[in-house]
Amino acid sequence: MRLSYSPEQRAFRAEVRAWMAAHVPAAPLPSFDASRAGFEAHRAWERTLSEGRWGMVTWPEAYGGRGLDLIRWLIFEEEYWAAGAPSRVNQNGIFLLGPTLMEHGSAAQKARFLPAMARGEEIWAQAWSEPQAGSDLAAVRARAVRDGEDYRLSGHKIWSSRAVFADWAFGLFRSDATSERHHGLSLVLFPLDLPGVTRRPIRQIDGETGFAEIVLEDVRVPAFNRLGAEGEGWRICMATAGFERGLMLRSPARFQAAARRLLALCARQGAGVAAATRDAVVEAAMDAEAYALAIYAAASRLQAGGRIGAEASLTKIFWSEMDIRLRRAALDLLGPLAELDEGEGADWLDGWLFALAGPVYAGTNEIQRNIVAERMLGLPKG
Amino acid sequence: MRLSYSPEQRAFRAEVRAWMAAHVPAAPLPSFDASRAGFEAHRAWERTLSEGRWGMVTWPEAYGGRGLDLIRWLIFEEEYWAAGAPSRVNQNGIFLLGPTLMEHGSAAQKARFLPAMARGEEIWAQAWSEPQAGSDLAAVRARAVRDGEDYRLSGHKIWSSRAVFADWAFGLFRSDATSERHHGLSLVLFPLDLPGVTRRPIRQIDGETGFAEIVLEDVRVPAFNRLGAEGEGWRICMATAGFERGLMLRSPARFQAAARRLLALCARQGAGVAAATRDAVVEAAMDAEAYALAIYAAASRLQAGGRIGAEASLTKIFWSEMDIRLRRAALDLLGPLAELDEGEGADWLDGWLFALAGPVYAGTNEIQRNIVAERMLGLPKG
Amino acid sequence: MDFTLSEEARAMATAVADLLADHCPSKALRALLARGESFDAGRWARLVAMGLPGALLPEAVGGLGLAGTAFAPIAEACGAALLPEPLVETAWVTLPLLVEAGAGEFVARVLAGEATVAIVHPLAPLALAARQAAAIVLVEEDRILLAPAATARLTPRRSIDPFRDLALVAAGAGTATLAAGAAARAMAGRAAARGALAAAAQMLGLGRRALDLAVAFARTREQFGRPIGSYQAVKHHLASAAVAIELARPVVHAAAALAPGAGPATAARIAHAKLAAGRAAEGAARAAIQVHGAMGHSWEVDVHLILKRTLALATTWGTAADLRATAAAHLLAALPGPAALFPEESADG
Amino acid sequence: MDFTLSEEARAMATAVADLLADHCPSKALRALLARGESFDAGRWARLVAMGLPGALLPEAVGGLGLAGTAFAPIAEACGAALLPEPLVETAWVTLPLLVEAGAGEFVARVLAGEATVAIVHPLAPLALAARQAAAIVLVEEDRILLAPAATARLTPRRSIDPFRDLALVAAGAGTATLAAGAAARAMAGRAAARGALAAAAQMLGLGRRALDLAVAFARTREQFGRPIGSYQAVKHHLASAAVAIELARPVVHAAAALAPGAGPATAARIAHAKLAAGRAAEGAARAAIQVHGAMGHSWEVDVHLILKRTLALATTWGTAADLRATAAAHLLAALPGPAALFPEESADG
Repeated sequence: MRLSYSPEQRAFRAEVRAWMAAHVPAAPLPSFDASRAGFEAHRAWERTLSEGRWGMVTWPEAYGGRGLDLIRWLIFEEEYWAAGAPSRVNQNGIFLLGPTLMEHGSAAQKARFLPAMARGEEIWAQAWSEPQAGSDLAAVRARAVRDGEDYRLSGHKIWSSRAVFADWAFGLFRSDATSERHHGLSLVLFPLDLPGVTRRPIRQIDGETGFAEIVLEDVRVPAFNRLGAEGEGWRICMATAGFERGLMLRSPARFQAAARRLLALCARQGAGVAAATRDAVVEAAMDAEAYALAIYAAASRLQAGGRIGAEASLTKIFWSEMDIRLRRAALDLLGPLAELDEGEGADWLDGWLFALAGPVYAGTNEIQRNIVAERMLGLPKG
Repeated sequence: MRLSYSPEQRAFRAEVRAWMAAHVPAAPLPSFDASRAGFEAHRAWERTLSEGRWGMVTWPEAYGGRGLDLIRWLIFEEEYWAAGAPSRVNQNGIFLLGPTLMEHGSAAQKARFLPAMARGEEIWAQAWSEPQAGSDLAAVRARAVRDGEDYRLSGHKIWSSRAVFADWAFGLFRSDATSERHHGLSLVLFPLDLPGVTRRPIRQIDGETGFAEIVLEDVRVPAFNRLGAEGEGWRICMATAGFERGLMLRSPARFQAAARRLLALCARQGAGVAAATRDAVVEAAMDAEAYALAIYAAASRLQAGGRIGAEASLTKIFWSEMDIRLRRAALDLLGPLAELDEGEGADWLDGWLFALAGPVYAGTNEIQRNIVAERMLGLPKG
Repeated sequence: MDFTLSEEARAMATAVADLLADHCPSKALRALLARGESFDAGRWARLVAMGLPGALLPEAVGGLGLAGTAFAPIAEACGAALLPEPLVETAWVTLPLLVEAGAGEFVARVLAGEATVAIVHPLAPLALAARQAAAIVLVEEDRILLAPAATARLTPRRSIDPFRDLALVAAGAGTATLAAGAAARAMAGRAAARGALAAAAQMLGLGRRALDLAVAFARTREQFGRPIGSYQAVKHHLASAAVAIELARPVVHAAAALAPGAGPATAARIAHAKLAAGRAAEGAARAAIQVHGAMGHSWEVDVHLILKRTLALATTWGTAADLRATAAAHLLAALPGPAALFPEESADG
Repeated sequence: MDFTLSEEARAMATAVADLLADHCPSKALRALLARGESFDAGRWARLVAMGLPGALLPEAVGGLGLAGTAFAPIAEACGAALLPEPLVETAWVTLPLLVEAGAGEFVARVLAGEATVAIVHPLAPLALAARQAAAIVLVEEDRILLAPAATARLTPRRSIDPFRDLALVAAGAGTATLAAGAAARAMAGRAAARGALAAAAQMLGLGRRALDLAVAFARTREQFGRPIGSYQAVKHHLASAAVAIELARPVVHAAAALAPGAGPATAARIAHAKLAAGRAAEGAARAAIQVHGAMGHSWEVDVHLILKRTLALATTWGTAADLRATAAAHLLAALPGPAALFPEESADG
């Protein structure tokens, strides 16, 4: 165990810091979920990142990355969030689909999709849920009917993040009409501007449209767009595709940066802060550190040849609940002005509302607790 | 709504206070679960109470009570606990069995059992659980075989509180050998000194023996000892026998008295108390008040002709969780001496350990939450 | 000692709930929002016609003379309905203050439905619905002013609750001083206590509404082939929310029975009521969001409106930290004895 | 940067766990209690034979020279085994303090198994296992003393943990002053930090043990015709306990990597470690009690022993309030930057 950075790691940090200082937009970009302009501003930022080869530092150089290890990814993220750099509009692509493509895609698929993803030329939406399939992801009804070299897609997807403005989406389709539950599903990628694709924005709790419904009516895509073998979609999606799928979903650096802003807000208010509020602030900051330490430890184990299993459920429960406490502590600090959706307060309010979704998305915390209980602790199903 | 005491209620309070001041033992009695001597000292206290007609103020005068209403019972309890009077060794009798006897017993049964209970001549143990029937109370295996005018009881009861030293016990027995679950059960009362009754003390977490196992081997009792009709035991036990069964189990005054001691401990420590600890103390004191107010409200509704249903589950969840926070706050106040099982600290430690049993006994809080969800909120069973 | 609601109070609360069911359903709220508004004059007129803005005023000045305990269920109903108009604040805080301060003429105009009035207080520093108001009561450190809206400068501020039209207020010409010095401070203290009560009672209703929505959803929404409400995790979330709400209600009712400003025991009980109701409402809103899953984060389901109103009410008229300090000051000094559950402080105490 | 345990450290921790499995099973603990004792000389001799009391001392003075990170899993194993003998305190707190204070001769006797030593510190004011000890280190406000047991007056105090033999200590004749003034204060501070680490690592083990017992019980105990571990409520209790434990462990390991007393960032991390481990252990113990039902309140099931040890460790060597204040002082002053997760304070900082 050596819990200090090497000179090379320090140099890397300095390089990231310098680049960010030179490139991060001075003013925050408009939200990518609120308008096309905001979306395109974030796409431009993805391009800028990609030009600096900072899009995905862990990806191979051939796909626009730097082939770096996970510790450096953590260092990169720390500097990225500390610099106040924009949220990643292409996170569905680079964190969710990218690693799966890397593991299960053909050479031709990788060449087709990964570089365009890295350069922000194609921004991805996810299309996991259907109206009757929320936590029960296997209750897929959307169909992919084979027709020569193509599939014809039909069905109804919902809660597709980024789908209002994104270029492409990926989702599970029932390619075997006689199958049930998680059998006979295929993972298919499809452009969102094809004939037969209708997108209906869903207005969220914060008034923005980060989600959409996608209705597919006989949409024709080449079989090339199927990732992995036909009928293997469930296995491919559920297999933990290493660190990225399991742990990159919420970068610890994002919470550490939020904790730093929270501490600063508390420190600025000085001695007037009630002790209970101060304690909540400090607890939240410690929790953010705990999550970061857990991820450093997991990254170290992975680099030493370990694997990540139900551990990802464990950390997901922790960060999602911590995030709510962290944002709520800020609202306590803001006191009778906490409801103001303006200025600094607005960021905390938005963060709080978004945090409240944390225990729901990416598998509800109820499902995650079942997973921890059954797969880590060995309790019986039931 | 009139939230103040009438002159008569004030006078009653004064009367209780004066009697308690004159009669409550100056030094605490030794525990009734630790030794025969302690048990008998508490029996003597029950006798003293009964001589003052303070045993059960709500019972009819014919059975040793005063026929008072529930508000006066609450006032009585406030003064009882504030005076530091002893815990009630016969609580299984007066709070659990008594109301059921009052409702379902024959005149002869009432005359036989209630006055002796009120005078402390017969102290009661409960015998609900069996080794395979904890939360699942209907999984009763103990049998009552009819034999002429008698029943022959056999089986194994466990976690019988007070059974080490008590005189009598009550429990459910399968009187129909072919029945299953909650059918075919009868509620039978039996003396603990009969041939064939073996009691094995169970040592508790605090080192005392508040519980026992009871093994019954062909124990003969008259059919007179059956309460209610044969096979009706489950219905009789589960029916909420009004306020006593539903809400008397944990008198609010007990928590209010504990909260007062907690506040005093905190106040004595003065400005040195950490704000978070002070907040925990104050929250606990407020919770004790909330519980008391809820019980006053329930008592008022009952007196106005209302009924208590799943509400008892709701308040049970609240008091049992509040009790733990209350005792734990005291341990926070005691700091590095909290582990000392001596002097004032010992009371708080004992209280804490006992409180930890609160979410378990009288129906686990998991069961209670099921009841609230299904019976109050109307969520589906499953 | 009688801790049940009188027949009359129950009937009144039912009448208000019925009116709100007809005139403040979710659809009406959505329509108001769509028009970019947050005050429905027609609905306000109906509330005025029932005499509700003057519910807590003595009959001598044209009020209904209701006790706080009788108004609490009405305020709860207003909270549950997400009523956008500031009825509860007007009835429980602003008009009683104006009556105390001798502004009877202006009160009469409000009761007649000719005017509305907003309030600014150190614990609620932004006026609610000031744009509609004929005047704004400004409670300052040491004085109480009545500022005509015509000359006041309003700077709009945006609340997370789309129905809370907030503004910073600077008084202009024609502003009258209603009280100053010790009298003003005492009135300000009573107004703070009334504001906390108003918020507490509304939050109780918000919590109940959140719970009702979640229960209805959990009974019908199926996952893995059965209603999600049959899963123990969902049941226990909602049962815990019910416990918090049902144990907060008696505290709110007991607090509403007291004379605001009567003394430290009263102040502690009112603080307790707002703390308990706020925690219950926020917990219920969060449970409802969790149970609704992704639906809970959509604009079209009302749960987020409940959450936002709750946040606003929880942080104005006393933050949790303020309230805990108030309760602590009394409880640690008084060590309340066995008869102290129902404080009997004189209204001047 | 490498956050994995070395092969050697892993092997050492396994060896200790094996030894404890053989020599500190529940049965042995129960037998000790039945004899009215809380110190097993035979077991201590085995621990001494492995060199464990000197685990953290430099090899130059006869220690094993282990790093804190290598000793943390050993301490965790001792916690999990409910080891009654004060090995962790001796190795992590008392002997390092004696070495610092130049009491090398006495240290050698402890390492040789000829003597044991107890400690009193403002944060742990009662000496543990002082009756066996040859001497007691008394850390006072401004000086550090070594009191021979022969002349010290011990007043036994009763802990809720039946294995914690506590005593108030008054030094007698022959007491030596090891340090005074600023040097003593610095040593006392480092001892406090080491004490917090020792408690934190043991509590991790206690939490894990509680969870293991609860899981084993929940897998076999049936109610309503199926194992209670198949009920979602039980699953979720235990999953929450697992989350707290697994997220506390990296904090404890990161804290153990630091030089106690190195500076405010180190102090904050150590405080965090004890807070997180304490919360996790107490939560797991309570979950285990709840899952065990009535069995959890019986003397014969080990859960109560875990709960009691946890309470003792949670309240000595810094209460939660102390620890939060320590963390707050650093975090609010430093607003740690993006590179600050692994503090690099000099040992003299």
